[in-house]
Amino acid sequence: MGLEQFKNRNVGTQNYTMLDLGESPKTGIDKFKQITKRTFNGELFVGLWVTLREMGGTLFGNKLHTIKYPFEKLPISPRYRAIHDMLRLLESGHYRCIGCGLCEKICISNCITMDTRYDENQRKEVSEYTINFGRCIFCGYCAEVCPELAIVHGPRYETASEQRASFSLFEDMLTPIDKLNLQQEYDGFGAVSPNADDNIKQTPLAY
Amino acid sequence: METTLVQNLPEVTAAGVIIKAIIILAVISAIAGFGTFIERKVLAFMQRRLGPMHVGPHGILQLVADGIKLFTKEDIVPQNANPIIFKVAPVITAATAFIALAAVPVFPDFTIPNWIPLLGGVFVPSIAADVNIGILFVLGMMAAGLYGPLLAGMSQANKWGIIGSARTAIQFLSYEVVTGLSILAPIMLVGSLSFVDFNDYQAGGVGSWLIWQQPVAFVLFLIAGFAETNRTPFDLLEHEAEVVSGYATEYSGMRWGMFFIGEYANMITVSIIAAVVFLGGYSVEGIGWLTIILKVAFFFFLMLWVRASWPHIRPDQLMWLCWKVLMPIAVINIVITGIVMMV
Amino acid sequence: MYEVIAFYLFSVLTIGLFLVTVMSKNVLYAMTSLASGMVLIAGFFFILGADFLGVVQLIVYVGAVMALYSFAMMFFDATKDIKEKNTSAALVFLLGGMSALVLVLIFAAPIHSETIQALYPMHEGVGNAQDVGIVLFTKYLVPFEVAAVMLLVAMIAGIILAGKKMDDSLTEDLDADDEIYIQLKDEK
Amino acid sequence: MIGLSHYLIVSAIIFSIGLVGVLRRRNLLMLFFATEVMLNAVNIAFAAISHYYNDLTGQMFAFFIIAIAASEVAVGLGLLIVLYKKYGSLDLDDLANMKG
Repeated sequence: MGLEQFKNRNVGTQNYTMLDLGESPKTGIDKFKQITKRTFNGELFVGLWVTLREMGGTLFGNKLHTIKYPFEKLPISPRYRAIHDMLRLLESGHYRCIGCGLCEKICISNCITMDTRYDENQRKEVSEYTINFGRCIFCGYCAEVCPELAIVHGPRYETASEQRASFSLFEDMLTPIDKLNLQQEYDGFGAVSPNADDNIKQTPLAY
Repeated sequence: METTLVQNLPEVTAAGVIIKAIIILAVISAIAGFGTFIERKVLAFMQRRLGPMHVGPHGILQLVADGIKLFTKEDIVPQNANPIIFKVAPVITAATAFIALAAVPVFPDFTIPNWIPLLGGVFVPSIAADVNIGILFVLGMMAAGLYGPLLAGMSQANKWGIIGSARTAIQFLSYEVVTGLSILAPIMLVGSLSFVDFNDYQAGGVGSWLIWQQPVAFVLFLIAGFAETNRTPFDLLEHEAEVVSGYATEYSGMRWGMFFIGEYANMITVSIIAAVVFLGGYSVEGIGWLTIILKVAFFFFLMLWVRASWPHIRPDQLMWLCWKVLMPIAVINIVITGIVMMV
Repeated sequence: MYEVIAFYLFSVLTIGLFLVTVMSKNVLYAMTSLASGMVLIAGFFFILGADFLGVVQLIVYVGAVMALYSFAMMFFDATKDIKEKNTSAALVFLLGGMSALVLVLIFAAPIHSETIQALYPMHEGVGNAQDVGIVLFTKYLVPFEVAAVMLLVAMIAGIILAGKKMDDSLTEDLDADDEIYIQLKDEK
Repeated sequence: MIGLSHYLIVSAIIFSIGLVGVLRRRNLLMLFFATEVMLNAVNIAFAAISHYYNDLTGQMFAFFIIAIAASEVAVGLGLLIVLYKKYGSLDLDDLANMKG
């Protein structure tokens, strides 16, 4: 499901029609006429035919609507805010996080904790990074504020856990290095908008 | 009028009757269990679902799992209930359903082949107890079956139960009248109350089926049969949306399971009656016994089909339908049948 | 052989159940035991070869009469025990005497009746239902019609007695489709 | 072998039970039950006599007794409901208000 398709959920544009229920019969004769008409009109058999048609469609026409959930999953909206993912740089494989600490600052439920240090190249690197999913309200501010598109909301929405405080470490959320080719650029919450390229203006160098 | 005594056939022995009874008990219990699976599957397909899928291939072992669950569930008797009646009530439902099956022909007569040890040569009759008044006996036993829900609802000290049993009383009492009157017209035509005579009367192929002579009686019997077996357009006794579970509110485990088995056995009984009385029953030669299975399966499917298709009706509509519509039509049908027979 | 076993079994059960009916303080017990006793009496009729009578007993007594009783019991409080002042022991002597008298009369009856001729004999090889039907609609036609009229009168009487104010609805007097219609009109 | 007197004894015992019930109970519903017991006892006797004398008259009487019982129930239960609505009780001692 694409973003544009998903977003079109406006009620009122679907051309609903009101049913004409007609008048209720008042006199006995009218009631009798209505019953006779409904009995011999075959309205009941229309209902039977509809269910039989659906059964045929289910069995032979591939109209099944069941999703066998733990084995199959529905596609979720790209803007769905599920468990966070940490992305890597596609070229080098190094993680994108630069340890700026913006996500920790902006987190309104104070569930992100991070610690940084300088590595041997005097580059800042993340030494500790946890998200307490018992506290996280999945507001998406961290993904929105991240300047490097490093922390995003991924597709994993099964958030049940055995404890109230369930921490995720940096390594749990990070894309495994051997699955780097499977990493997808995130176009959802906090990402640049689909028409971002159109909005880019040339930097006026004259300034 | 010929009698229903079995002529030119091997003598009906006690062993044959016992074998028949065991066949009925085993087969119908198994079908009643299997029926729940079929019902869930058919309803699921009609609603574009899959139904039970995970126990066994395509969920076919679901009934085993359900059985294990029912048997091992804790057996609860509510504190203020009347314990004896509470425990007896489910047994009444199951027992009357199976006793009614004793007088119903399930398969044609057959003799067990001689090569089978111990039982070879035993003649198994088509009906376990070929009483002269087969149809009336079955209707009477199904009438006695109303005590199951009735006593269950009254003994459990629960207002939903009381409402359920009051509905049982009015629904079963009213629709017994329609069942009896609707089946009276075929009885007049055949001139016998025995199922075997009904079967023989329609032995001349599809053209001699009684449904062509008595279409009104057939429709009336189907409607009343749905009401007597508590199927969907008339499932007021335990309709979840209105009375929590009606008479079965306080029941759990195998006691509830017995209500369930009784209901399914009753469905099979009504299907067999409809098949034998109106649709020609079984034929004796060859694999004619397969035809009755097909007919019974059709009626069983019809019950599930209707459940998936139609909404259920209010209690006042139920009474109105019975006393102001169906019963006059049944009486008129009988009168017309009588006049046609006299002329 | 089966007949003897069935007879004694049915007798003991019937007597026990009817004793429960008469002695029990609980209406529910009384009703249940009475209904099951009726079923067993239908069993007696089957043993006696009166198939049609047995089925009528099943359908009418068990299926209709007792069901009506239990339906009426829902108007009363059936789960409570009945508190009643039972008649004192003085009457029981009278009872015993009367019961004994009845017993003696009944034992004496078959002895004096050796010469009884069957007015409407049963026919061998003809089903009980056919037999009963022929007698019922020839010799007993008038009583049969009278019984039919009596049942009709009883039905009307029952409706009039129990069904007062049945037309008054407890809820608002509107059909469901009327309500939908009114809602729709309001929305327009 | 089971003879006529066996059935008659059973019938008499059941009839006596019904009689005890009629005389002993004070609740109207219970009185109705006891009456049904007596009617059934008579039915057994009729059916047995019919069987052993090979005569259908006994069964005919049993049919009419059943018909009478059915109409009795229809009227009697109507009366019971009216009484219960009016007095709130079905006990004969409470209902004896016409006693001077």
